[in-house]
Amino acid sequence: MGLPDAPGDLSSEVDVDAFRRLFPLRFYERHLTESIRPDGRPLGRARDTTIALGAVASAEGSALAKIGSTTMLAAIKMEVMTPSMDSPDEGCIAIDFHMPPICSPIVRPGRPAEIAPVVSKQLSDTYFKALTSYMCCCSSGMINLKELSLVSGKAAWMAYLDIYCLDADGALFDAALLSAVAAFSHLQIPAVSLNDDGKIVVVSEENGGKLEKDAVNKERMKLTLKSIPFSLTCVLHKNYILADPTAEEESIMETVVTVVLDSSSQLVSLYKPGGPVLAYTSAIQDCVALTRQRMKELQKILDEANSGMEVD
Amino acid sequence: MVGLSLGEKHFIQGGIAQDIRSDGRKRLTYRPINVETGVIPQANGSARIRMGATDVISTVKAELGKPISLQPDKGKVSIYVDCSPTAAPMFEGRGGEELSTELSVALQRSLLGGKSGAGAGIDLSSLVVVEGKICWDLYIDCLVVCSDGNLLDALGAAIKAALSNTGIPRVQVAAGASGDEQPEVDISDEEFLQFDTSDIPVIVTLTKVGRHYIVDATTEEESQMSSAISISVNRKGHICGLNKRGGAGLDPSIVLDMISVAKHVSEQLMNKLDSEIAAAEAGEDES
Amino acid sequence: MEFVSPEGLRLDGRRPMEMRQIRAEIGAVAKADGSAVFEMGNTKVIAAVYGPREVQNRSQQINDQALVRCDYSMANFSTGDRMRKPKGDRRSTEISLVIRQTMEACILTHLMPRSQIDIFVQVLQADGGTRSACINAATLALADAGIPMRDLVTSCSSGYLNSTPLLDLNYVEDSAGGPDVTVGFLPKLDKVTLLQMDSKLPIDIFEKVMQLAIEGCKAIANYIREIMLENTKQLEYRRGI
Amino acid sequence: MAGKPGTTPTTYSPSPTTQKTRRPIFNENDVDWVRPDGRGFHQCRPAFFRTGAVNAASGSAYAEFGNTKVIVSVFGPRESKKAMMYSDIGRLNCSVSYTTFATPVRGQGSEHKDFSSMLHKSLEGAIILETFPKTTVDVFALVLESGGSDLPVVISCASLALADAGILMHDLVASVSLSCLGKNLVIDPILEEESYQDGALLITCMPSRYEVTQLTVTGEWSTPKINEGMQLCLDACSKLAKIMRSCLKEATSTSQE
Repeated sequence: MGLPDAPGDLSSEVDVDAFRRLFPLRFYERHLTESIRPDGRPLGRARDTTIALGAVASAEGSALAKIGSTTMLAAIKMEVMTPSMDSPDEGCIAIDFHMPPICSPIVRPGRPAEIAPVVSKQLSDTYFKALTSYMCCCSSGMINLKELSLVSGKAAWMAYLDIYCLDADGALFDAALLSAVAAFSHLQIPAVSLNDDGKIVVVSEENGGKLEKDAVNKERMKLTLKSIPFSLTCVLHKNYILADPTAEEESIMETVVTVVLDSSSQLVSLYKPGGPVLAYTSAIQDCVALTRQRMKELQKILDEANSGMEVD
Repeated sequence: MVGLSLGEKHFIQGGIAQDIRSDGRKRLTYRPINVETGVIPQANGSARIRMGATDVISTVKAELGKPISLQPDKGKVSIYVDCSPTAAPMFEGRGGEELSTELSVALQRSLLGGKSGAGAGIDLSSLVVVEGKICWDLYIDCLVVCSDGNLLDALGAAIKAALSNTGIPRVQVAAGASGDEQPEVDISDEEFLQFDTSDIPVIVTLTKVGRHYIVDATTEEESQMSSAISISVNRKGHICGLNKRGGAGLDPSIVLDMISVAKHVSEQLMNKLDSEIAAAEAGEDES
Repeated sequence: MEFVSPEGLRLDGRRPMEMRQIRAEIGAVAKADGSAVFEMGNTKVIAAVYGPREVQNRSQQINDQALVRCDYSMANFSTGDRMRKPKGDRRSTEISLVIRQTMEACILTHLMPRSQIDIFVQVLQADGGTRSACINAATLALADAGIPMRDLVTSCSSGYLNSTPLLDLNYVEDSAGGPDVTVGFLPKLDKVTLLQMDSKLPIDIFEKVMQLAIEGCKAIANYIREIMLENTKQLEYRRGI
Repeated sequence: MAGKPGTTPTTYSPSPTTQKTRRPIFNENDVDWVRPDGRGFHQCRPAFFRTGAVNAASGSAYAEFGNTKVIVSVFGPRESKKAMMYSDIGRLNCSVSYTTFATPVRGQGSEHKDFSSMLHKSLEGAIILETFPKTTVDVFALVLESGGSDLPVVISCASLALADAGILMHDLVASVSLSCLGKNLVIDPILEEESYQDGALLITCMPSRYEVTQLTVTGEWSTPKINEGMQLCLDACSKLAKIMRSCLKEATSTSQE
């Protein structure tokens, strides 16, 4: 966008906020030249991230992830289904991403925001790529669907994973993936048993002693999570790379690159939906390097949250 | 929807202040009520109520169903209201949906009592055929044909009239159907057991305009309302439901005062309705 | 299934050429500009007309004639089993279109340019022949609203079962799968404005069945004219002329 | 791929809690009945409020009453939808929605379709609409977890969010609900108590102006009982309002540092 430089001197008297609103790009470029961002972060650093497990009591596994002010709440509810014929001993996961009207002014009740299906498609791709498309070598694949099976051919778990965006301030995908991963790590599959009319019922504590026909799995089981995917979204502008953009930065500089690595730092997916700036391989490599560095931070935060969980 | 000039608004408010409304009625008098029962022969029970220009039809259909597990000894009743576009052009297509849901919820709250079924105007346990397995599901459908204000009272009265006109077929259960599979049932279509509608409550809406409140408000008067309270009172004088509409806040003492006035007015309305229903039933048997 | 008994009586005791009992009432909805109730046997329909009034959205406004809009809807309790069909299902949209085109043909729309006429039809009870009852009710409502029309439009349906043409089918005869001819007729101008038929019928038999339906329409027209005359006397009396 | 279900197969929830809550029988002199969570009959759950939960919104608040967790965000006053006619007073647009995992059994949130219009009626009386003509204030609420008496919590939280957004109001709006179980009146019921209540009373009021903006009663009540119920709720509302005011004061004091 060729901005007229004539009123260059004008910007000195105009107060900072007005300048930021009137000429957003020039405001940002003024900052980028000193490689600093308006909220004081260097270009490569992500916003501070926190994870709180067990946010919702009515779900078997839940987590609240906050990256800067972008907040995501993910919760998993387990229900029983009869597995399909072609995969009798596998459960399945239904992933849904919701953008309720409370999270940003653009979203109106009734009409879903057009970004919601995009993110939920991205999420399910990342999950299913991580889960199943590597079935042949089944090396990565965060969750092994076989663990979700109850009675082969007759009953299996259906995990409904619902992610709600409570506050949208850029990098929605990172926060959504992080909250989903945390929810899975916090998930506790209830101990169930088959009662007389063939239905799976939770073995509640009081009658825990009297075991019905065959308690399918005795204690509350946790899912074994192998190679956990982590992601970082970067924004490309001229030759700058900004990690973990806020909503304002995303709206000004439209070129977004999302890199997803798993814990054994294998590239799971790379997503660049268009945008004016062309990404040469060098830029992509920088993004991957940033993501690798960011992955360590996220891994540490997740482990802290999990260890915190074990204690109580 | 109601285009009133400033002059007309003052005329209405002034009239109410001096206890003379634009159609000559006092503050607490009703418009002429006309009741017809059995208007829809295909339904188990139906009635049409005209309060002045407001005209509503309500029908009761009974179908066999399974009671919910939490209350095996009670039948199920559901109430739906539908605003027909004949009442106002804005109800065309999905226009009348919001008002319909609001009216349905208000009716359900007044006639069906609490979640445990206590205090319900309709005696749910009389609807059970085989406890836990078969019961009658009553579907009460109401249609607003023409709306000139005071819809909730008209609908409440129409449901009371429709229920008094309802005949539930007697049911014989084939003996020996043990276990939990559905026993076969044959429905006789001669004798019907009538419904006792004595303790079905009557809904009275008090609309506050300026400093006074009136009963049976027309659309113009309702457009001047600052707040309104709909109270459903049954024969024993107990309050079976209360619903405050309209924006302005009300002092709790005024709310209690309105409740006592509503109880007083509801007795007159209850007797008037019973006489009208009896007349309609008698009229229907001759024709 | 035997629809016509050897002595020539139908299931509900009518003769093949006999119509169901008709009843009409004008001015059923006080707040509407024009309204009417029309009953053919158990089929009961109420129609209300609002207009000519200002067009709601400018884009649809026609500057040399009136815009006629129609909305057909069935009450939840109108059919035997309680159906919860959503508002805009295909059948009611089709019937709304049929009624709109039929009425638009007979309303003198050029006399009321840039205006809008809304016809709302609500089926209270459906026992076959709802389409015809709606058109008759709409005609009465338009007349009650004082909207200029070329002629009254009356409509009747007829069918062909057990090789005998039957006039004014009820729900059982209608759903028997036989042919069903619906005719919309202008009695004074002696013209047919609406003709709908489904399933196969040889041409000569079709001629007979259609002629039977036209006779039915004429009978309805006489009845409607009587009702309107009586209603005008009522108005005259009320005005004390 | 097995993971991607074509048509989601019908599933059922294995947890028995929803099927088996038998209704404890209340006889007239049932004094020794204790509430499932041990509270006194006239004791509300501990109330936790925090404003500024969503900074994408012009005003927002988070409320937590026991297990009931709600977030409300307020946008506006902003220009209303194209279809709206001109209006010389401001317009209020409310919408309440549930998350799929809020209720013990998935998808029970859709039963509360009328909450949005109830929220609208409660707030309408308190907001001074004349101060933002031709524009609309949008109030959106999301119930994260449904732990019982969700609507009163949504209403109180919404009035806090409006205050946080700087919308002019006559007074804060506090709302409390009350269940009638047999003879005794139980305030601020939890989900289990609500499932077998005989009657319910919900009051929304402006505490300092001492005015009732919304009142709903279901079940059979005699007049003295209604009077007692209303008095109980009004006292609870004034206590709740004190908590809400202190939360607002904290928020402003922290933001000044």
